[in-house]
Amino acid sequence: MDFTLNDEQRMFSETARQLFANTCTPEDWRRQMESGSPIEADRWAAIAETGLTGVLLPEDAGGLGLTELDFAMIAEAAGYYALPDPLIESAGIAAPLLAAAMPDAKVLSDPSAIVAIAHPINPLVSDAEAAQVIVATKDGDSWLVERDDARLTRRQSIDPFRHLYSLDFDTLKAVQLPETDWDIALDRGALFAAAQGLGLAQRAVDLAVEYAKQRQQFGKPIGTYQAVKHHLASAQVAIEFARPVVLAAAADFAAGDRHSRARISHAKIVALEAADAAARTSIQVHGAMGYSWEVDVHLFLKRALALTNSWGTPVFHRRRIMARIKSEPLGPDRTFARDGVEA
Amino acid sequence: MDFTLNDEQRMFSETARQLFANTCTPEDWRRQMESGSPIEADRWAAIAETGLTGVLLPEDAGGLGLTELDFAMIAEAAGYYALPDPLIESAGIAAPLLAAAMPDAKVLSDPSAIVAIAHPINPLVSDAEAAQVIVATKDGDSWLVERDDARLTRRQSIDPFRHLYSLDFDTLKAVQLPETDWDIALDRGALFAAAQGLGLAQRAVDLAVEYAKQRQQFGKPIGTYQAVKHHLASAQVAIEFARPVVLAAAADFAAGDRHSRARISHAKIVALEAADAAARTSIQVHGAMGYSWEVDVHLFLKRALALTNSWGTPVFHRRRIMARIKSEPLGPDRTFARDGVEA
Amino acid sequence: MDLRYTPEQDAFRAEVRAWLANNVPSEPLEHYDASAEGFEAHRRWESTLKQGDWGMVTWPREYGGRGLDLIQWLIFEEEYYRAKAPGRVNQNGIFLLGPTLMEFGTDEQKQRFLPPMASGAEIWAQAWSEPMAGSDLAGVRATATRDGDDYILNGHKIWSSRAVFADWAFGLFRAPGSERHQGMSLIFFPLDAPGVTRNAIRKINGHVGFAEIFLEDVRVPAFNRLGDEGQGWHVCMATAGFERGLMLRSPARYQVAAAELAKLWESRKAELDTDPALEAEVVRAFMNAEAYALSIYQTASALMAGATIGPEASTNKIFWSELDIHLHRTALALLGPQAELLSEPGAHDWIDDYIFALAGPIYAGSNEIQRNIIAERMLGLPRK
Amino acid sequence: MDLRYTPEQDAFRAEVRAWLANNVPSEPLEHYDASAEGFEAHRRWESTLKQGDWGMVTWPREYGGRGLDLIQWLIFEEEYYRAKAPGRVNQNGIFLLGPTLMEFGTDEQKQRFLPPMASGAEIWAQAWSEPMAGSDLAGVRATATRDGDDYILNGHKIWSSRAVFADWAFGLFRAPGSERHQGMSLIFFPLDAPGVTRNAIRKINGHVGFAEIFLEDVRVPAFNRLGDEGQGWHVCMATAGFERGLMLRSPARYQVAAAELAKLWESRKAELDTDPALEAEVVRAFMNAEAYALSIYQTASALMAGATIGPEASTNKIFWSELDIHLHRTALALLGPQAELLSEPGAHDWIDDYIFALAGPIYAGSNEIQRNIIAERMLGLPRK
Repeated sequence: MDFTLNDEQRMFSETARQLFANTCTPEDWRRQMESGSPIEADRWAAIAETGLTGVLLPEDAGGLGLTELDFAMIAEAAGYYALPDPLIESAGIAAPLLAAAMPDAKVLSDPSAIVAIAHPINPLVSDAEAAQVIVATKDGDSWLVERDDARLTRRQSIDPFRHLYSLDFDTLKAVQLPETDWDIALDRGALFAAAQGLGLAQRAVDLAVEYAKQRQQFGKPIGTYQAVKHHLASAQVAIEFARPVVLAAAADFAAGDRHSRARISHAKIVALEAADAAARTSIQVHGAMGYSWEVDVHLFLKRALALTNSWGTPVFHRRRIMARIKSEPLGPDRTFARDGVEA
Repeated sequence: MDFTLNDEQRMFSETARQLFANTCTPEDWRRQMESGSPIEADRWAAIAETGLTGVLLPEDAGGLGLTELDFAMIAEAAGYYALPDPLIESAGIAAPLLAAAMPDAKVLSDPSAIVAIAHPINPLVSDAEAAQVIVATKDGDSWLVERDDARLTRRQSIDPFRHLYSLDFDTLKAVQLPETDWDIALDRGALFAAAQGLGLAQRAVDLAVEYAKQRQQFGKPIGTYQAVKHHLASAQVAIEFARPVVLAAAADFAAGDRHSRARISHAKIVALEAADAAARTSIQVHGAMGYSWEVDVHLFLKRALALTNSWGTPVFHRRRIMARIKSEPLGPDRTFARDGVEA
Repeated sequence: MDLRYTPEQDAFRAEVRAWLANNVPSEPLEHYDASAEGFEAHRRWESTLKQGDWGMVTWPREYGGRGLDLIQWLIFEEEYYRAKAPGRVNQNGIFLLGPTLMEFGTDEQKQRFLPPMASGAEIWAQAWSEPMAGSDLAGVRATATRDGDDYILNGHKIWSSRAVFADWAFGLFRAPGSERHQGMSLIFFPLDAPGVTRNAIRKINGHVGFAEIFLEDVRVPAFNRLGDEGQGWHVCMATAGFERGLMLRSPARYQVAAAELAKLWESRKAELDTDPALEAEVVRAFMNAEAYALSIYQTASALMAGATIGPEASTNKIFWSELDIHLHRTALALLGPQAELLSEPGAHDWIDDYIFALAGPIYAGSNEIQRNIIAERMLGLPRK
Repeated sequence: MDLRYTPEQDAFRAEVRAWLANNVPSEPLEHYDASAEGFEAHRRWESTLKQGDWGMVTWPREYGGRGLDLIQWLIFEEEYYRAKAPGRVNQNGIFLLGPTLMEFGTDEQKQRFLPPMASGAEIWAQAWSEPMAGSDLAGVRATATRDGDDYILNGHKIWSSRAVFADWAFGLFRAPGSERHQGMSLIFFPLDAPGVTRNAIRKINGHVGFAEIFLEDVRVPAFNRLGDEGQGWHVCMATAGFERGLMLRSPARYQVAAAELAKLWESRKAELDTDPALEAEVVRAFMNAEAYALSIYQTASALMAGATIGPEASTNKIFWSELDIHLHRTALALLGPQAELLSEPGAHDWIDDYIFALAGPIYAGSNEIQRNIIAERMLGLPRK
């Protein structure tokens, strides 16, 4: 029983964090919002070069062969810096799904290639236009579709960095995939959405704290007022009790059983709730500033809203937890239980 | 359209308020808690003498022939002073039910007689032991049972002033009642529970405000702290937006249609929520004092809890509101609508 | 207490309903904060309203109104929202400044400013906040220097709603050297006056609903001062009272939204991926809208019987701003993965209205300030 | 990170479980705050625990403990709650004072006080609060006047949990004339010492869980002072850290309650008068209990790897106190009209546990104080 991250894990996530910190500044965000481009070429090249796109790919496919725990920390950093590019869905969900189904797919050998995923749980596909290929289902089967063979219709999200499309394609022009585990993809999607939620939440709190230290009203910083303090403390409490759930869900990802699925669902629910509450609190603390486009806290609000309903809505995940409650014994000895293993 | 109380209504409720203020002091409460007596003889005599037991009885039965609006204000005052005696259930619900079914029932001519009611919505009967008669249902019919012919088993409530009993009786020893409208009794029960909730809530806030002005911590009254202010302000907001609902429900009681029933349900839900929230806030503001038996705020907490689940639980009343939402048009022109009347 | 409309009130409702049915544009206008075209389309609508004698039904005839009572005003609002008539682009004028003018203005000022306000010929922006004075309005630094019969205005206002396209603005200015609540005056200035620069600020939905305003030696006649010189704080507090009180947010707005929410619930409740627990929230939204309406009717009745609005107006602000957010969050939860999408033309715009609702607890005096007011002035808790 | 128990940990769990199965009284004991008999029955249980070598599993052997690590402690607690073993009447001693003694006590003090604490031979009460010093503990007025090798204690303590029946108490006393955080010492005194008067205070459930304590010229040896003279505030803050941190509220407590709640839901969900929306709250209660357990495991792992607990301990206090109230409110909502009834013998006592839960946000430093600590020490917001 060891609930600590090792040095290697800390260092790797610190690398990702540093890369995002340098390339996702408010100026970068604004430039990309103006351009409407799904990726920013220099940043994406740096991401690929650092190996972030290969974290979950097996070593013999040129990947790093790391675990969902490692990628979850990258996703947390991506949330913290509101990374606009489709790293999480491509490298965290779509590419591992493709690698499991078709290890020799050519697109996997290109670390800068983007793979999109049309998962049945999501009505729309993220960043399909920027992708080289799309993994999708149709008529109960799984398919690999070249982007140019897909019919894509853009739908506008409130999140300026979400590029969503409805997808249609002709199976005659697609490659059928064998044995594709869409449930694992859903688990990864939910887990990494949760991890992003942690990052979004902490950034929203941090932005509000910085503002509250500086902004003066009635002759003192607004951060001295108990109302402001207590709002932000409550937001931080929610983060503190979401983070261990996300980490435990990531660490137990490989188990793939009812317990670990319920924990992923738990992580998904509470991390996005923390993100949403923190973003709203942050807007409230910023006052009119928080309501203006020029202050970036709205990005975190919108991303939290989008992720709350992606990769399974709250009620979808609540039902998965209820299924675990009903089907397996409960109790303090079952915190780390796995199916079929007695405590 | 006139949403104001007239002077007569104000004066009458002020009389009740004054009577309760004088006879329901903290010392009175404590004495009665020690004695365990359901009524306090002097107080009850004063209540009967003032005419409070006859408010809803027709004038030709010796009553005052007033309306549910008048009685609701008495119930609000009873809540404010945590009146221990069974005025509301007897004079507000049971006696009017009996008067409608059997106008010449002898018990109605005695203003100090207590009538208990075993309504199917409540599993237990309040103050049955102190009552002269009990109005009850059995096998689908309505019955008038002499207290001495009833088999009563006491059940302990957390509220020291609630005297609850399970009831059984032999129909051979009871008088069958004609045409008894148990739905109207339920509406009265819910409405007056709501009105009591308003009183409970306001008293809990008032007690906390008094304490917060006096109690010093860190060199100043705790009422100067924003956290205390904001908790109490929120409690007061809930009261402010429950009161007009209770008053409107009382004023429209006579309509007896889906709209007025939904409004009673609305009043019941929000007034008891306000009472519960105010009592919990008051306990929190009182700190350890609030958690001790010697400070009376616990009485308000317990009464609110009991009334929340009496005369229909929150989900029962929510369903009545949903029934109105589904069956009648909605919109700003329908605030004061009645069944079959077009706005 | 009698909660039934009189036959006259029913007839009035029928009259409003008929006029709106004939006059409300069939296509929704572009939002007045979205573009100059949208703004001007709303100005034309104000003029249409005025032609129908609906400019400001509670104002006296001589000031462009119709001299009706508050219950009639509520009925008008109910029908207005029910008909989905355009938003009132001149709300800063007719709901905030108008009542204050009526209370503090001279006859000449009322004659000059009220009729074009009621007709939409002159659209008003508010200019309350400054970069260092938001919740703490007494921190205003902009100055009004007396020069004969004129004032010379200098300063920097921000978060001025409507100011990008409006004609006039009102704001607080202080005598040079004065401090805090002393020495301030409420002064009107034309937004196209020499020395006025307006920069648009985008709201988080992308609309240019705010402006920051720079004033450099803007000369206005002393006639543009409302109330006595140096009494601006007092006048401003009265305006804030109107803002929190009866006029700013019609209950009808929320009753219409609650009805839409009930429709959304009906259309979604049978779907497997709908959360059944949301039924309780739909009922809650209906209850909240009803409670707010009942409370406003109660206040209107009391005012008509001679009462005045006190600090309890602050409870209104808190209640409507929180119910608005709750209602829209419920809708977004019902929409699930559709929630994040910008609405299709013609559909109820839940996401944009949610973003708008989020501003509720912030503007017109933050809810933190309102809770302080309730605690101190209504409950009597000590300030310090 | 590896979230699996080692075979040794599994074996330890089995050992605890077996011992508890054989030793936990089959009939629940009367509550230790309900009567002297209940209190003494719990003292006997502490002695039974000690005989089984389960007195304080994490304490060193020499002080009556078993020298095990924090993960083993958590496993012990899990099995303890799972077995519904009696509440720890000596929790003020073993969870609060014990760790502080271990950090600040002299060898002689540890030898003298820890073993009888671990065995239940001496049961401890806390005596933190005074009538004018609750959240503001630096407002303590009780005095300790040095007299040779003794202190003479005078003052009035209140809200002392367990003090009605306990043997010893610890509290803050100040040198006469000292002010606020200066000049205080943490001192132990026997509750039967000459000059000590205890009056029981009933809690809102009727139990006598508190006492007020009057001290009139109570003489205790200077040996009873923990830490240096005048350093009482520092020592006390460390104790408060333990209180908020790992030890006071075992996650197992809430996991057991959440499991009971799930049972209650299963038994009621099919009934017509049950609110279907409560399913979400049952799941929420389970999630909260799980999250608290995971957080505590994470902290235990970090401590074992050499970390220390900082102000983030304040988040624990807020989280468990709020989840406890939420969990019990959900149960009461499920019980409906039965909620107000005192429980039948043998049934889960939801109403009494709810009343107990309501004290959570108040005691051990109110949640308002904890939020201040989080905002100032964890987030770095300014104090003034």
